[in-house]
Amino acid sequence: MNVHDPRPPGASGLSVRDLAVNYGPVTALRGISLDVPRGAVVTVLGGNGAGKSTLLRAVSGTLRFQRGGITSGEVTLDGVKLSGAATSAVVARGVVQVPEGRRVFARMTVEENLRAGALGARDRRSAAEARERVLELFPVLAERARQRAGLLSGGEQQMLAMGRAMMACPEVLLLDEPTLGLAPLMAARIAETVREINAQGTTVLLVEQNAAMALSLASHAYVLEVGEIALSGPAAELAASDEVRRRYLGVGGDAGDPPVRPDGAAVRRPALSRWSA
Amino acid sequence: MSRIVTPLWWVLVAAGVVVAPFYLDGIWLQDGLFAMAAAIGAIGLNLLTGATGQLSMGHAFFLAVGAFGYVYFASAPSGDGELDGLGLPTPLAAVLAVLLAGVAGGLFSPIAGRLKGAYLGIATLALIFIGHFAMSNATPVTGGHNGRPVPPMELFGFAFTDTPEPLVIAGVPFGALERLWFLGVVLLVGAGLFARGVLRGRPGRAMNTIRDHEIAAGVMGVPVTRYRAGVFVLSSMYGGLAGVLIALVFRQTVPDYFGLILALSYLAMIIIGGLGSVAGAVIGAFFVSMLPSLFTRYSDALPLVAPTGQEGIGAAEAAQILYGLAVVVVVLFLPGGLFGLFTKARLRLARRSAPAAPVKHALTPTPETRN
Amino acid sequence: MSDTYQPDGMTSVPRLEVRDVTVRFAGLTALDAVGFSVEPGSVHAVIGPNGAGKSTCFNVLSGVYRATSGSVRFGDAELTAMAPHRIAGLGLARTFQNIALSPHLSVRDNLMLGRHRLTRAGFVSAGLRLPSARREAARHNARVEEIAAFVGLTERLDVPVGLLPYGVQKRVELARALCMEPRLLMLDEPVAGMNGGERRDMAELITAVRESLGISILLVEHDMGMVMRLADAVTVLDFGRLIADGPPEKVQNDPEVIRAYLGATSETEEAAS
Amino acid sequence: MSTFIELLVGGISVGAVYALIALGFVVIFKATEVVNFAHASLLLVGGFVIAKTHPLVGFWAALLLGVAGAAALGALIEFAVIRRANVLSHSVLAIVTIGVDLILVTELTRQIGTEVLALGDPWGSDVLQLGSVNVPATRIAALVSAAVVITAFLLAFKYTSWGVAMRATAEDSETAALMGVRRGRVSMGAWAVAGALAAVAALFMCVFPTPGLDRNVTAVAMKAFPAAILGGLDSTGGALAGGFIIGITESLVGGYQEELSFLGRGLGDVAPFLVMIIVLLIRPAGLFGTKELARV
Amino acid sequence: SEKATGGGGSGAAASADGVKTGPGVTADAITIGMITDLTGPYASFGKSLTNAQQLYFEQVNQAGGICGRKLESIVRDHGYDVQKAVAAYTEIGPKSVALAHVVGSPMVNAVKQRIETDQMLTIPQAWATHLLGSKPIQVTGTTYDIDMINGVEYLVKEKGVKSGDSIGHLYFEGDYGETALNGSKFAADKLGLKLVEQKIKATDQDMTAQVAAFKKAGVKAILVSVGPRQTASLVGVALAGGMKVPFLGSNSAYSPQLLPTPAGPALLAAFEYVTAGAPMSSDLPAIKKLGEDYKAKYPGDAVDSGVSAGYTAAGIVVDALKKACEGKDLTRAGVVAAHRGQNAWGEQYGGVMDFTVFDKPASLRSYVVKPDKEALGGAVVVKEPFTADIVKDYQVPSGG
Ligand SMILES: Nc1ncnc2c1ncn2[C@@H]1O[C@H](COP(=O)(O)OP(=O)(O)OP(=O)(O)O)[C@@H](O)[C@H]1O
Ligand SMILES: Nc1ncnc2c1ncn2[C@@H]1O[C@H](COP(=O)(O)OP(=O)(O)OP(=O)(O)O)[C@@H](O)[C@H]1O
Ligand SMILES: [Mg+2]
Ligand SMILES: [Mg+2]
Repeated sequence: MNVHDPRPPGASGLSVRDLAVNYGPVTALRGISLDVPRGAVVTVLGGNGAGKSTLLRAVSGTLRFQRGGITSGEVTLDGVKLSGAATSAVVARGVVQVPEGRRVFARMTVEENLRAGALGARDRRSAAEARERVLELFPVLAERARQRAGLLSGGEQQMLAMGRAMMACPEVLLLDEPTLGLAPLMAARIAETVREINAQGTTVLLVEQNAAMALSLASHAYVLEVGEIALSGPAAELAASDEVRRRYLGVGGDAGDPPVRPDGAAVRRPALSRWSA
Repeated sequence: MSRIVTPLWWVLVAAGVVVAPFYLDGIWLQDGLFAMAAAIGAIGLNLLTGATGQLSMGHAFFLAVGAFGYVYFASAPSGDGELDGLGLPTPLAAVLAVLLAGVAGGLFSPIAGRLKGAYLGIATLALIFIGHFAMSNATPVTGGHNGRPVPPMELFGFAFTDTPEPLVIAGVPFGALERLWFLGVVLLVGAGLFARGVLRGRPGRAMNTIRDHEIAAGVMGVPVTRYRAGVFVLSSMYGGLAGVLIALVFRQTVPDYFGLILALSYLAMIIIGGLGSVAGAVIGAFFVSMLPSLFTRYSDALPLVAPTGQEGIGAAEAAQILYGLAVVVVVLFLPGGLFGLFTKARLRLARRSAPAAPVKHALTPTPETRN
Repeated sequence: MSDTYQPDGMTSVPRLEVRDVTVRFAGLTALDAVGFSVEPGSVHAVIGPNGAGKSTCFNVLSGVYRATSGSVRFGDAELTAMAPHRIAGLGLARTFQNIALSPHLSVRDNLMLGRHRLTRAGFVSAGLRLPSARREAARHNARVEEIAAFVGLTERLDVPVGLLPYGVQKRVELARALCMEPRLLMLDEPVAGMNGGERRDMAELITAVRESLGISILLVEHDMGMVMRLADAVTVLDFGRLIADGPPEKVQNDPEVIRAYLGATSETEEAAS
Repeated sequence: MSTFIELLVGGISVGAVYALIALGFVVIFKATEVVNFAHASLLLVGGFVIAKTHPLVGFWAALLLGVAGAAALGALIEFAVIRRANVLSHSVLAIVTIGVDLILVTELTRQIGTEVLALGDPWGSDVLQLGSVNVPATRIAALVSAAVVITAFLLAFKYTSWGVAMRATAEDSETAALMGVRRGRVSMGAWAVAGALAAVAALFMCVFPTPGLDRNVTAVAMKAFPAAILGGLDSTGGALAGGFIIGITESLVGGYQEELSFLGRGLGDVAPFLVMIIVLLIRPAGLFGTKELARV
Repeated sequence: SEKATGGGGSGAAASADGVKTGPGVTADAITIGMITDLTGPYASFGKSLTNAQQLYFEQVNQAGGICGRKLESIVRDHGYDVQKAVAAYTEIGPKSVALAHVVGSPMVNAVKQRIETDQMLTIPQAWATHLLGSKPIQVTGTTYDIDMINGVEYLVKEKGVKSGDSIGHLYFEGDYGETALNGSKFAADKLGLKLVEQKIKATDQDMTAQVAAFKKAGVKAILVSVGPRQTASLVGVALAGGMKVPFLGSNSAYSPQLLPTPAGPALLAAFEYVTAGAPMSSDLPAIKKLGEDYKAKYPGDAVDSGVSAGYTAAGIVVDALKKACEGKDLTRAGVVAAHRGQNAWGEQYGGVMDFTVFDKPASLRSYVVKPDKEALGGAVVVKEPFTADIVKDYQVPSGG
């Protein structure tokens, strides 16, 4: 397993080189390099706060909304620089992100949310096609077309967020924890969808806590830890690694095991007595 | 290090406050008193708008209730029967006036408890207009458009007036302003400490949570509607107290004064000073209420400001523009207000003087009140 | 975990009885005559597909939504007509599916808010800093520190919540609910967005809560592994209707549950191994 | 009876002017969720430009200039202030607009001085005889303009992607950016539109039967607040309804002042606010506003 | 400090030339204050007042000053804000011997108590009866009610209004409107007229509803005690709606700035107003000279009623000072006493005032004036000063 295996630069696809990102005084990423070749599914794993979302923000140019910024390095798509461009310009190049935490437009209806997604679409016909595909994939969105998105259940909102991004017919799809809060069946459906979208030619960069699912979808995987790439390699290889299995896959964690903190240390928990006063 | 510096700093401030009346001209004392009254009102508004996230544009109404309430309770009915009054002892009248302002706030609680954001803001705007209507119609109480004279406060036989017997302390004649100065200081300090206690205690946490997440507050056991109404009442009482003090300084209350401009200036104060904190409200109040007089008095020394009566931007206009600008600049560049700037500077100083000491987390006290 | 588990102060933890609860929104029945009961001191899971009505059920129990019909009894108290803060007063505490903390307040202050129902200081006593208010604050602060230590937040007590990572914020949510000294603790997707290690940690924490406090826990979670491991009983909802109810093993093999919720096999895990 | 009708018609015609102002609030509120207290200064700028330029270029060109000027100022406020304050709560942003208003109104009133400026409109003091009722021609023009403009906005919000983009940006500008929306353009556009509307409203506020533009014009803008709130701050149709309700209330209460004198003098000024309070007690989001949603 | 010595304090002292002096008077200067509006709604009026008074003081200084002292003025702008006015008084009060003008009756009211304590001769630029009855406060000329009584009689005698008719009165809330209303009520009662009242606020702009109400009542004439803009709207709407009645205003209801606006023609056609002061176009020599001097000193500034009002008020203060100088008492009380000793002041300005009583207006005579585009100050005399017969029965309410 190589710690670094950068592909030759200039290849087609999304490429991140030596990226460092700060939020004010906080450094969230440093020295990140990774590649998402056209047509591939690449996944990024990592604990809470490792910097996964930050990475996606750097690609789609939304860091400034969080008062963050790229301090060094660059992001390119097919060799052309993306970093530094406005978000709308990034979208115009076909790079679309499903943000973390759904972020549906709560006061707009489901239908209007989908229309908002199509704002970035390049032509009307493809938007109509995309809409059909989305509704087929998530029939509940058709049923609730006139409901305000803020009233959807958590999982329904997640579907809407996904569907909304698909309305723009993206070439590169950035997914930030798309199965968060989804029922197993629905998570499987999302996995299926990702596979399908990818089969139709969309490149996918997937950030996921459900490592099992992510590794099953991806061809290549990176593991982020506190802002740096700790591991990377072909997905199958990582899935087989004990370290990854223990930390991210949640397998073999029987109730009797000592609990583990993200940093791997065992926890010694003080007892809590009942309150009497 | 700061353990010695902080008390020292306070001792200096206290000394300054005590000797001020011996050195400052009446006009400075009067400005200072207006600023103190404004600070009391602003603290109240900050409890509501800053800490609880409830926008109010009608704060001036409660100042009016306090001012006219005091006058009505304290004055004897006028000889010609045109003006009513209860002729109560003045301290009692002041307390009653503050309570009256609280009652007025309570009457508004069906609105204040249920609305929020822009809707509450504009609903409270109605108070200004309704207040004006009431004040100009309830002539026997308010004296109508002309207002009515304010009976001076009298505490244990000590009157806060220029007359009758000239009181001279250390060669300085102690008139109404000098005497009121100390009353103002006591009221402001009391009001500030009380608000700080509220903010740092159980009610403050509940208020902040209502601001940040109303539903969560309810589920955690906070009666949201009742709390909102309660804070509105409390903030009205602060308004009322500020009104009483302003009346005492004015010596004549005039309805016109308690208008929209006044209400908006209170919002400007808490924004400029810093939302949600007592010190912020006080700093903002002094800034906004002292600015115009500073400009007027030093217009000849200031560039761009024309002395009274000459062409160009007059002092009053310059002050208006500057405080408009201050609101904008503070919001754009100093999310914690002037108070935030002050704490930041102090932190930096502390860091410099004791580089090894761990620096506490400083999150600018800007409330995120999008919900 | 066996059903015979008897916490020491069990008498004080009443049974929660949900009967025929129906919730309708415009043109939509989110809960349709749902009924189940949570035995004192047990961990009861509610599962179901997205939009099945799990959070709605929590919202009814905590008073955020009003049920269109039906009844919810907690011991002798009827909850359906109560305002949220009254329900909180009975000792029902919950966490939120989407974090609902005050980002600018410190962890300590967020936890102290959990003590709201247990404390008395009002505007006057807090404003005047009466000795009673101070004593109260000190006493409850000590308990907050105890709970923070239990949940593993001691070092973060004075950090504004907004600066903490997601996983830690989730623990603050739990700690805040614990600070209410609940008799029934409701957790809405406590491990969503966490990785394997963090999930195990949270599961262990929930077990510890139940063991040391003996309170009832109502749990909504999509992580079936966790549900199976923790729950004494499971209720399954689908489209607002109850489709299964019983011990985990039984529910897990219910064909209806497999069809609506679990899917034929858990294929992703298979693929990964 | 004819007095009643005359007052009613008068109220509707004044209401049209309030509706135009209220629509400006609504547009900005929909686009940025900010209550724009600086709207008064947009009015003042629009009117000022028209007043100063009509002797030189004629009324219609002056109107265009006024509209352009106010639109430019609106865009400038968005660009220089609102956009840069994106992390703050909307209440705070509302207070910022008060600050902006203070600056602009102070400077503009200084410019206007104590003059009363004529706007050079073609209607003059013409009065139309509708049965027994006299209606100033300017008011008919205001009514027609308001109807046209408000219908146009209703349609635009519903059917164009501009409306969707605007609302998406208002709610969550970061996510809207992820949809390819150019945030700056959308909200700047909204502010510019609001400015343009303000200029039109200023025109109708300052022509007959009022004597012309002067520094007090901004006070009238205050009455558009209850109009906007009453209709629902996020409802285009609500602005129209609110404008009419306020206009009619004010006109009737003013006209029957004698009969209502037992309630106190000067009721006409508070009546709009009283109506607003009553509506808010029953419908906290206004007549047509969308209820604040909450779920957890 | 200066404060400890009581700098400018209240104690009177005799200076080297044997003249008793107090605050505002030093060995070589006399300071006179003005609290005015330069940025608020009455800015142009305030400016004219200030200019005219400074002109007057300059002329006095050129003629050698008073008591061997130069006159100095100290001006503060309140922008029509009560708090600023109070602050201004606190600031310049202790330095002034008298206030040559204070704009706004709410502002005067706010400092009335202190004016009385300080015995500060003050000339308010407002004509409400509420300001009467205070020894140091000198309201110039008539009050609004007297003007209205004179005006109503004028309507009956010369404009065809008959007993039994209705007349309307549009007035501002507050002192100004209510004082005027007192007069119109009295006169209507005396002359058998029915009075239809309409009260508005200074922020109201559109008088359509009020016109409708007057029309409904079938009024034969309308009295106007509001601001110039409201006057313009009222007259414009009424004429456009075919209501052909005379309009008669109080002196504050008109401003020449309205003439170039679309309302101009209507005002020229049907509006007149009643005032105690001679208009600037009058051919009294003193006024003519003032017009010339003013234009020479302030060539760019408009000439309006503030010029003569300010100049006259300055004259009152200066004459009081002169008389006080003769009595060798330039303390504030001395100045007030000297002032109150005059019973026929101001013949040269077109109206004689009696300063010896202070619970009654100083004069009962009013001009009727009408707008005129060409005239200096935008108005010409229609009727020379007169006093209505019914005024003698009128009991002036005073503020006490
Ligand atoms: N707006 C922000 N301001 C300051 N620091 C931030 C901000 N957003 C994230 N961070 C910090 O940057 C680091 C990386 O955060 P990021 O959200 O990218 O993590 P993540 O891997 O996506 O975690 P999660 O699994 O919880 O989503 C964390 O330490 C976080 O605290
Ligand atoms: N306030 C509301 N108004 C209208 N519909 C609502 C409201 N709250 C919930 N719903 C609807 O009720 C249904 C149940 O929602 P609920 O949030 O209870 O689902 P859930 O079981 O928690 O799903 P998830 O696992 O995705 O969180 C959903 O279809 C949702 O759209
Ligand atoms: Mg993330
Ligand atoms: Mg849910």
